[in-house]
Amino acid sequence: MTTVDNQPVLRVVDLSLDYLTRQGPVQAVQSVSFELGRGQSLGLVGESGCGKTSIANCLMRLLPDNGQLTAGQVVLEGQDLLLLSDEEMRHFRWRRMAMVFQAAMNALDPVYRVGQQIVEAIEAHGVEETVADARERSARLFRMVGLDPQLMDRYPHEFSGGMRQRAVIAMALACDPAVIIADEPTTALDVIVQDRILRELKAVQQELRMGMIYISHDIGVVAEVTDRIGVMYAGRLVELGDTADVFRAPMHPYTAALMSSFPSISGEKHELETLPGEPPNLANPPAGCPFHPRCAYATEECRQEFPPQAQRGSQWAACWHPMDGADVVMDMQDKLDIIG
Amino acid sequence: MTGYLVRRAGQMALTLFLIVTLTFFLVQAQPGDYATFYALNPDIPAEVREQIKASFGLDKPLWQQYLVHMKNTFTGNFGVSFGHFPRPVMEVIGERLPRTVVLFLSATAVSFYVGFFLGKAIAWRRGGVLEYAATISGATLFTAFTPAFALMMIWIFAFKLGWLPIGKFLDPLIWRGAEVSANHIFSYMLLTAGAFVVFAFLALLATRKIGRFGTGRVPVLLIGLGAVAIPIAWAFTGVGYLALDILRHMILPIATLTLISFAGTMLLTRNSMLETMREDYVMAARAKGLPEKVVRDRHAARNALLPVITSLVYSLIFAIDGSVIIEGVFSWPGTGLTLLEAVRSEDLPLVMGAMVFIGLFSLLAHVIVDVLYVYLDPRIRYH
Amino acid sequence: MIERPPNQPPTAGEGSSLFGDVPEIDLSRGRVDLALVRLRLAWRTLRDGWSIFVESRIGLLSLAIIGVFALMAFSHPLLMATVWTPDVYDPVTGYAFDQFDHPASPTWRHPLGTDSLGRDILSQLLFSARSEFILGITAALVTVGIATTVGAVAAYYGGLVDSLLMRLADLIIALPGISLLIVLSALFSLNLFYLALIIGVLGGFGGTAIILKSQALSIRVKPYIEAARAAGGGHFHVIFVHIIPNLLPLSLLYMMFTVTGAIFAEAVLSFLGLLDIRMSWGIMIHTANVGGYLLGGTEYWWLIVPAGASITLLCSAFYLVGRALDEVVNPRLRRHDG
Amino acid sequence: MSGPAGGDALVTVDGLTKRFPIAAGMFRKPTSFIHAVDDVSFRLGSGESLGLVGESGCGKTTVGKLLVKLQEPTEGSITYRFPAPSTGGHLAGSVDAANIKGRQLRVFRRQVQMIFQDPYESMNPRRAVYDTIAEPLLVQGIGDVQDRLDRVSEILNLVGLTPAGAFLFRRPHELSGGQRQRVAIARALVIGPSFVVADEPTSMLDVSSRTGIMSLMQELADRLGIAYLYITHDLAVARYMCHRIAVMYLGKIVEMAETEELLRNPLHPYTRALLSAVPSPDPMRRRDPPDILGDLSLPVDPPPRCRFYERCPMATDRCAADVHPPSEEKAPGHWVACYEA
Repeated sequence: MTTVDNQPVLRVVDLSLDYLTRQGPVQAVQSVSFELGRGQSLGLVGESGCGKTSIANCLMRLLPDNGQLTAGQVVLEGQDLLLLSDEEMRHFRWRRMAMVFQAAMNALDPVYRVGQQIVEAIEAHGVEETVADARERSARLFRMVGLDPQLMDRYPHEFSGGMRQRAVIAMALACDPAVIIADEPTTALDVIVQDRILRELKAVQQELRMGMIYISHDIGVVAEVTDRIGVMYAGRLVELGDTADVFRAPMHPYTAALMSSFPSISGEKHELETLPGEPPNLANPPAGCPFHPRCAYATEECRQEFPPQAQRGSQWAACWHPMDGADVVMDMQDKLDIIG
Repeated sequence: MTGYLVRRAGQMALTLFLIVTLTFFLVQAQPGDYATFYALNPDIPAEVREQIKASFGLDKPLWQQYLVHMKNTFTGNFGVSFGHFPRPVMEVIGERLPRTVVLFLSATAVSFYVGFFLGKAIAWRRGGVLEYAATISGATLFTAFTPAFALMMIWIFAFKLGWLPIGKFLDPLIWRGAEVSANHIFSYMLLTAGAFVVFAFLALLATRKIGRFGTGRVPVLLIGLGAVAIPIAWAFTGVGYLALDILRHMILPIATLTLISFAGTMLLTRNSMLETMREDYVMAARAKGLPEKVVRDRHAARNALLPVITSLVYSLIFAIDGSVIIEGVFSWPGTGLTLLEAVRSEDLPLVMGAMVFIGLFSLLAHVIVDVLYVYLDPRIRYH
Repeated sequence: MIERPPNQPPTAGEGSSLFGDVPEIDLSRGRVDLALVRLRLAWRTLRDGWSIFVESRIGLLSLAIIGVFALMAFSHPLLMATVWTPDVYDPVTGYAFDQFDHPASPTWRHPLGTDSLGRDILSQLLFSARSEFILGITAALVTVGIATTVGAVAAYYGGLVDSLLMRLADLIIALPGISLLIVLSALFSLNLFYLALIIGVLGGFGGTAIILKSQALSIRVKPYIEAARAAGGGHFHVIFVHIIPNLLPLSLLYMMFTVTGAIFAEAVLSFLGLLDIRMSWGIMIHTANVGGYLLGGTEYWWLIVPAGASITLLCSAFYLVGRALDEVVNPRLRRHDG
Repeated sequence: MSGPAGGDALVTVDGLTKRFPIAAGMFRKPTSFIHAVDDVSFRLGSGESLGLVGESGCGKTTVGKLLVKLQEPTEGSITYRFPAPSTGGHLAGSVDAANIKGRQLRVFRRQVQMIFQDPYESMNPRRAVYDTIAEPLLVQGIGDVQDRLDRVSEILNLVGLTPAGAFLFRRPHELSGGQRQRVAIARALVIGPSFVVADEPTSMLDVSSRTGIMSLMQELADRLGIAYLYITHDLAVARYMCHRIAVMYLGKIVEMAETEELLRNPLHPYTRALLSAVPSPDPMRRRDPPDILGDLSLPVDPPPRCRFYERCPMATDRCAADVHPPSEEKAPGHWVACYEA
């Protein structure tokens, strides 16, 4: 595990986001707070529509017209991004915080050469003086992510899915950002390619000592690349802790359910649990804990009031009835490594 | 790429062949006999009539006439015009085609530029006053009754304000003592314009090779310089005032044609922009911290351009039709006016000739658009 | 571990809270009237589409303009049957005996004055409105009928059928329509019906077919087409139950554009005096032009403005309704708020 | 290659091959082919489930479409041996799928159905749930309106969309992804098939609805005695859904075995690479990187040698020289196509 500086590079405090829709405001993100240390990686997991990508968009301040930040701070290296003007924010973006997009195919502009799109970012932030220097830098980045620099003069459609994803990672590294946000970067890829990309991403992140926020619905992937993990449900962060702790002993029933519904190829074949019901409509969320309609442990207070944080070491969960170690779903002792 | 062009040229030849066939049989199908039109024309002497009959095979059966007609068309022999006797159709059209091309090309270029510029602006700031104003005025002009609108333009700018000539190609009073013909001056004007376009293109190309950031203004400067130099050069030739007269006659028809056709491009660009603005690469461009103008122009608008270019074919056809009407109203002696006159005077050889050339013209426009698209979309360019 | 019977399905209650009013059928009350349910569903679709359409104020305004013209078209026969006597007010053969000089400026009896032949302009205007609707709607129905079928068939079968139909379409769009119509009307005598038919056929096999075919192609590759085939559905079933219904919204859109094109073409040809039609807005301007009143500017405004404005208004109204429909049909044009 | 199902196999696939021509121009004969499925053979017993696993582009979906006759094979045969029908109008006995057409094909579709991957695109957005599910009944001409309504309501209850009345007339966009996939299952099952091809039915769903769909499919297959071919790229899902797993690579089946046997004792180098690439939700476990070279490419006119040769870490001269290795039974029921295994 990486050593982590004391001073967090990114601090998110009480972040809340609404989308204004015909049905009224939808609370996509509600009071989310977390910290990210230098060189640390934080995973955000949850099902689609739980607000993971909205958080990424809030951090980059790339919200659609109807998105409205209602509260919170995003403090990057001591500067609250939400207080900056649009023009000031523009200089912060990519220079200090970059993003690896979900669909690499679509994140590259089809009409420009891939190298050109990296050079463009370098130009916009004045990281290099001349085109030649910028190209030199892009070539270095290409090598770093395992791409042949000769491919810089190709167009995105000439790349395979894995190559495109690598190019997008290279692009994110163009200005030496302090934090990169990876939003489901391997979702559309096959497992073997995914494995390589993950390894490269992880290696680069550790080599450059960047903070990384890794967003995914696949807890297997998150378990492999992150130091800490945050579980999201219905726009809320419901559990946060060191990855190993959360997997060994989840505190929130939702985290436990998520893990026990995850099929695994290794170890004994455990019974898959089905989480009943559907995630709530965020335009009209249930009172109290948003998970209570689907939770087996729900009591009256769960229905009434949003739960406080229950702490256990560096791990916490927003739950009235946090689970203790005995409830561990995945017993690590059972897991025989059948491959290695 | 070359394979594509060859294929496209083949298709074009086939389409042209079909257009010629179509006009031939339409003329045959109309009530009345083609041969008797020649026979009844009092302008044509009897021996010439016989000669024409023989060269067009008018006394032979229909299918042989068709073959002769095909051969004649593709060797450039469209026969003799009734109305302009004894000038051959080819000569009449050869004189008038460049005038149509100029009218059409300049109007198309200006309206495309204006339409694209406005379209991307109203999409980028959606829901503003500009959008309502541009949409309503654009759509009204686009669907306006062209002849009435053209007459209104003449009434305002030529009659009431007296700024511009009423119509036609030139003012005979100015040209009375001139030693050069209008066609001569006009062809030199065309040459100048062509040279300027080449120069502008080279200027763009050259600055792209410099390889330093922030050289975007250099080509603009160069092109501006060229634009100033040209009138000065013409002033020294001594016939500049004649060229100016032709130019003055061009302004109103071009402006009218531009006004009625820019909205097509504008509204298309708007929709296309609204779609590309949702694309991830536009979001990515923003995330990269590029200035808004760069995001809009280099990413959103550049991609929005592609479907607009595809639909440019329709706008071009619209503009060709528009120029036929505009030429009619402004008495601008181009192919469109020729067609109208020929139709009115039942000058059938000229009708066929003009129709074939208008068809050829729109086919060429079609092919140019296709090539442009291939050039602009790397996904197709490299396949 | 969560104590919960496995496999508990999502319940309807939770699902429906997401989407508001969903028609719920009480199966316990015996027979369900399917036709009634379908009517309700169709009504709901219409209502949803309408609520998006009305967001475009321009579209709504244009629809109102079309409504006014429709009223005008209906009012002519009514007026002729009640207050207008044919010998004075007939749009073609009438003559305003109450005036000495023609064209006469507007009076109470002739609110828009008379033309140079002494005919009432308002009567001509109202009469023409009806012809324009007949022309526009006939042409649009022909175009869309042909184009939808051609598009669906070409996209579904592909191969040779597709190649032939699309080459034909290429040929037609390469021909400038107005120029072709000018030639046609010079060679043959065209009346309103033939004109509508020609415009309809040219549009139907031409540009509209290409657009509908590319849309049909995107439908054809959808998995639900394969699902229908896997269910045992034949070609006819797939084309008529899956492809064409999904094409209809776009067809409706192109109907609007065809109406615009047809009215415009008619007006131009009439203005050039090339059509065999009793009366139309284009003929009204043609009459004024022949009499040399056009460059008289504002002096004889009633000869030009009512007809010219009608052509422009109705054309742009249909065009703008089409554009507003585009926002209903094409979800990618909608704003981010749904 | 053959399966363990013995003589009473429901489906017998033998030498199945599908090549797609690469368009060469309007009048030229195509000279290049994508070998999407190449000499694939297997058997499937009634009530059995076989998982077809591989990366995208390996031809697994094409196999599925060939089996339900949405595409025609270039070579090879598919033979069904249907049990005696419980209801009228079903095919019985041995049916050669290559030779059925017209009305017979329509009847064939009552017994062989498919569930599609994308719950968002596999339903006509303009048609209500009832129309979607009743479509097979309608085109097969089964029952009158009331019968169909009853049957659709019944199957809706069966797939867990209750009360049926609340779902009958919803449109697809009014359903969640999981609910849509339940409708898709209902559509495939409403006509009472004995064999279903399920093409990645859960790959686009969230974890919590995924398990629901997985258990539902298993439960229904058990209850109704349906055999299915489960196409997936996810070995973990296949583990839960299938009795046996066949691994495909570039149009070939490279390994086939009982599920747990395959996972515990993978013999083909590709299967091993695939297994070791699956991320583990156990943060304590360190995986070795999968032992595989290069990238996946399209099988355009591939050479006759082993398909995996270019990427194989243990390839030998023999692998380069010989044809693609034949499938051999290395352990009871465990078939591998590799010279070095």
